[in-house]
Amino acid sequence: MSTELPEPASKIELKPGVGGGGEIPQFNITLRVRRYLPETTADAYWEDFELTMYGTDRVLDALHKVKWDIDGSLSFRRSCAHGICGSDAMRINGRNRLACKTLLKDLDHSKPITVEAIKGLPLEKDLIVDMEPFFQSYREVMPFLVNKGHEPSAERYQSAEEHAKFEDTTKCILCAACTSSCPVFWTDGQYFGPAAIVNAHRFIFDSRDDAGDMRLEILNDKEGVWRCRTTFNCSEACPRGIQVTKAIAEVKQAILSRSI
Amino acid sequence: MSKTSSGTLYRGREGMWSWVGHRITGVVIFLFLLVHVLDTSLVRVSPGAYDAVMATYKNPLMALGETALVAAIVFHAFNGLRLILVDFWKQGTKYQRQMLWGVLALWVITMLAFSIRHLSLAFGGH
Amino acid sequence: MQVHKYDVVIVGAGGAGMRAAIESGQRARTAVLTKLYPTRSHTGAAQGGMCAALANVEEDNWEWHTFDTIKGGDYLVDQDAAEIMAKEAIDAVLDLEKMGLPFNRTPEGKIDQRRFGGHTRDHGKAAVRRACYAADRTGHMILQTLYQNCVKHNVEFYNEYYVLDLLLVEEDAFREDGTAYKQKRVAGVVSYDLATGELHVFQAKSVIFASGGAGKVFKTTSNAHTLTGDGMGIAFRNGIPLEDMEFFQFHPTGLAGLGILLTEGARGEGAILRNSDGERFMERYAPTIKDLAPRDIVARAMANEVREGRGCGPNKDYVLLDLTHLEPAHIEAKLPDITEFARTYLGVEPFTDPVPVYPTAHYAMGGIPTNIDTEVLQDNDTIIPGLYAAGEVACVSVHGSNRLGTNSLLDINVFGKRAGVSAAKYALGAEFVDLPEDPEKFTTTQIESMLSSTGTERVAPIRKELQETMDANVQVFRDEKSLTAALKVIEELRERYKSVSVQDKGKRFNLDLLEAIELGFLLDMAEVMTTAAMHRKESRGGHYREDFPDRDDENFMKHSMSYKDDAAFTEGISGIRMETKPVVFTRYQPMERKY
Amino acid sequence: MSAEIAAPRSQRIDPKYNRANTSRGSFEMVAWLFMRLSGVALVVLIFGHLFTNLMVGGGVKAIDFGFVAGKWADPVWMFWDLAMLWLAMLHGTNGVRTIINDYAEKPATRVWLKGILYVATIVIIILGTLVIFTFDPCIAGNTIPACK
Ligand SMILES: Cc1cc2nc3c(=O)[nH]c(=O)nc-3n(C[C@H](O)[C@H](O)[C@H](O)COP(=O)(O)OP(=O)(O)OC[C@H]3O[C@@H](n4cnc5c(N)ncnc54)[C@H](O)[C@@H]3O)c2cc1C
Ligand code: HEM
Ligand code: SF4
Ligand code: F3S
Ligand code: FES
Repeated sequence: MSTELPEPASKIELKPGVGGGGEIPQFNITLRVRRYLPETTADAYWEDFELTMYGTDRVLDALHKVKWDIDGSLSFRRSCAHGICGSDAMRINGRNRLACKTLLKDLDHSKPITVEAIKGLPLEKDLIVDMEPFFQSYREVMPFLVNKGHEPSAERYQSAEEHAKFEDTTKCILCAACTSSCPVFWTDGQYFGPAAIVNAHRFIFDSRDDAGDMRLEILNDKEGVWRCRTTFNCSEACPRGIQVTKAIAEVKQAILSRSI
Repeated sequence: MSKTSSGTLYRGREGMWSWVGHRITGVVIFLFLLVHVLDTSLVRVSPGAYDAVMATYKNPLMALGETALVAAIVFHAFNGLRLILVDFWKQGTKYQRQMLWGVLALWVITMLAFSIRHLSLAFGGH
Repeated sequence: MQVHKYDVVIVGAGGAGMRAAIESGQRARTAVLTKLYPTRSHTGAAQGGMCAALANVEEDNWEWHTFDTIKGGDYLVDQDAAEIMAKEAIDAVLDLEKMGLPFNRTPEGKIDQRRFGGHTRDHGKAAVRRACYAADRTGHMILQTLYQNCVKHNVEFYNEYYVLDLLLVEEDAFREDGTAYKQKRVAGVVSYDLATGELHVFQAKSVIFASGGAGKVFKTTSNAHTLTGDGMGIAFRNGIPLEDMEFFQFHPTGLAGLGILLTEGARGEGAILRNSDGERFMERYAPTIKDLAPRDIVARAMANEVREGRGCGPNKDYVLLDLTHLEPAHIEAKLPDITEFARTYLGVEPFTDPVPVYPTAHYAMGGIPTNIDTEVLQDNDTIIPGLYAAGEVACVSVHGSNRLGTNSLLDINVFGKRAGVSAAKYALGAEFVDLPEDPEKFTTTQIESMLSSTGTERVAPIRKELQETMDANVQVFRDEKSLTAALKVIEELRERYKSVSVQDKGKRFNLDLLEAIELGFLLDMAEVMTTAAMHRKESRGGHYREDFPDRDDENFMKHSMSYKDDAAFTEGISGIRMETKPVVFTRYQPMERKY
Repeated sequence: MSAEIAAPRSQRIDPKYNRANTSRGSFEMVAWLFMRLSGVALVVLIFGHLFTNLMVGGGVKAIDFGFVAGKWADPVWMFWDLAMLWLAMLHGTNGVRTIINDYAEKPATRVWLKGILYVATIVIIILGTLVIFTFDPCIAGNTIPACK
């Protein structure tokens, strides 16, 4: 294939050096991974890996490098590799992040980069935890649209303002970064956790839904919204930038105003 | 019972550390309150007993302890107001961090004023 | 080993799998087996939209949509299927709305629609606003909404169960004309529980394959690490043909070097592609609809600009996607996620600087052949009772040689629903087929030999070489030389794969083992794709042969069907037999494809 | 590791995470609301208390029986201290109850700790209330002006 038509296309002046480029910097890092291999050793331990990585690499690339070139038994979940599937929430340098969204160049290379499983859920192997308790809480808040009466026969209208009320919480990818960063959830695992509340919020404030009261009832529980101590770890951890604590506050207020 | 991940301390940010502070100060104040009600009750026993206990509060070492206690109360109180704003003010969650800096600033000012007065009273005598 | 019995077993919990589950779960006892938690499926990565001729914002109808789909697919589309899809699109969108999907809205509160490549008014007159969307996370919202409704209907999921084999039995049967043939029937599937390393056999009356695509055959791809063509591979190994595998779509705007997708919706909202001279080069290649031409055309134009030295960057190996003339507030409202991708992964601020992009392997047009009721075909017209396929793994074929943007989310909803309905209906009237002796034998042997192998080869280097050779030789431009080169490498890699060993020998979460098994599927798929590409000596849609640059309707207006056949020898490759299947025409005759 | 698991896997959830005894009803909400309302009141009460006791006059050095007696002769201060006692105790007790709920792992430990907490609270509140109400500034040998 070639361009046969010589006629000029409309053009603009590009700023010089536009579009980035240049040499991609290279650097050495120490990746310190919290290993847990229940079939071989009883306890978790730290293991260091020295790696040479590139400026565009993410923590996920470093983990892949270890798995693919050094130690195939290193286990972690991942799929999409660009922060949309929610598989790879883990504690990176002490904070919950998605490995595929954390660029190595943004981290301090003079110290080892620590990587551990998220806290508060049963540890299965290396960076893998059992997500079932997390999904159980999610399922318990009725995370689906309920409408009383008949199925509507055509599309329901919704104004942009009504849509805006819950748009933020529709972004959730159920990665558990928030719930597993919550100090209250760590204590006994009974708290519904921010992710469940976020997903309840998404429906409570949807103008098309009719089961808001039931969800408020569910969350007006001793393990519900009132256990939140507004520590904001969840909001800081959310890779989707959801204002989690704000959503929780809105749910609290909805329960209050409903009871008063 | 299952094992959950231990490992490093979670590196929370302002929100988490202010909560740790709020919790610790809350318990400290509560414990003090228990003692404080008991010692105040001595006024029912006899003025002498009460004054004897009060005298121990007046030693300079206790003055430092009192300053610490007031520091705890003042932090807990200001941060408590911040938490209330977070809960009830629409923009509260957005400005929680700025409000914490506000709390700390107010706390420093209050404590400076208080310590100067209190410690000079305690150490300086009349 | 454990055996479970279900009326319907669905393999895959992406959009297609869950849409099917919602239907069949309410009618028959259904299990969904998925190697990922349902919400991790790659449907969630889809950004731009799902089209339907709702005519909410401008005049439109499903007939135009049918035409666009057929023309977009370069007339290799089965027109009966395309008609069904375009017609049922409207209900598909309304179903999602009823299930709660938060679409963006027009000022009147109706579902908003935007422009997308190849979607036109009145048979190509001008671009039309047909794609319904939820910002640039339409796929995310579809996946979440479907999962939410599965929760609502108590669908039984088996999460992190890798299906590794399909259980088929063969019976002697006779065609109407009296000729004898082997009729396949489905008995169930074999799956591997990641958490424990145990095998579970699922006996089922109906099985639906909805296991998604195979993009990981390529190096630069918008696809997830887990899209390794398992479903297609399993079908192929069990003697089911694969249709139109030479057609793989390269999406024009992947982040350069990374492959992460920037939706076509960006161009739908007004973004422009530019070369190193700042030219809007699409004006030359598609004078009418320019940047909104179908993907194959835009991708080739981009590759051509780079090839002719008008690429940008230090290596002149990409072009630019320019959004700088758009209102930041508008971009923020309509395309929040992709601007974040550009910032996070390339450090480019799209409000002020154009974003480096290059075509990225995106979508398998081909797959397991099915009829319009999603029944899987064992040859050109014999269905396998009880076996269904829908979504990217299937080939109905509504996409022909090139899929239009937004037609895939539509495909998974329309045909996912059909699959669920048909599979449940069949199961309710059918008996279980007896499981074969030792149903898990093949899988056990495969796993055990992998675990006990002392070979020196490792998975990662083989996969890397495979992906690199596919990128270099089987991408946007192909010719006999490049395809031969690719086939040679693939053969060598297959040889090396035989002595592959894994380091993790455990039973719990042995992802090392599964990557090795997935590599087997990748090698199979690469081989089939390349052989089929070799076989199609013409250029059509996503398949562009430089040595045969024109479309050749006389010889190639037909689907290709690749069969696994140990006795066959095709294009220098043994083990694959190529056949063809006629294209279904209803009312549109092939024309030259111009935009 | 044993690989015995039931199908589907959701039944395998560690019992630790099961919310067996849910408490519907609004006690937790009321408690939460009370913490905020009492908090606001306590700011005024406690700051007033600290200010009069520690800042004005002679500060802590001036506090003795006479000082207390003088204050409680005024019903405003009596009410002030009474409100402070009740609110602070209830606020503090509820706070500590939350903390026990968070950190006490075993149900038995929880019950014990909360038992101790509630007993202490009741004792202190009753004691404090009695002291304020039955306080007699003129008991044996007092010389403050009010008693003359
Ligand atoms: C980045 C990106 C953007 C896109 N944007 C659009 C768009 O805007 N509009 C549009 O129409 N289309 C778009 N597409 C295409 C579209 O999203 C996909 O084609 C479609 O979502 C595929 O859905 P699916 O259900 O077939 O498969 P997937 O969603 O990929 O699901 C596959 C499922 O199968 C399971 N699975 C796979 N193998 C096995 C196995 N061996 N055993 C058990 N389970 C298995 C997986 O766990 C998963 O649940 C986009 C694609 C990508 C990659
Ligand atoms: C001076 C004014 C006070 C204010 C404004 C105040 C405010 C608050 C608020 C709002 C909370 C709730 C925090 C949450 O739910 O996350 C709280 C908790 C608490 N308060 Fe106070 N309080 C005050 C005084 C006191 C006093 C005097 C005591 C001790 C008797 C006390 C002990 C506690 C305790 C123990 C907690 C629980 C901490 C936790 O759960 O982390 N507070 N306070
Ligand atoms: S709210 Fe954010 S952090 Fe929590 S699960 Fe959803 S996306 Fe993850
Ligand atoms: S971290 Fe936990 S305490 Fe509340 S603000 Fe978030 S849920
Ligand atoms: S791999 Fe999908 S979110 Fe990171």
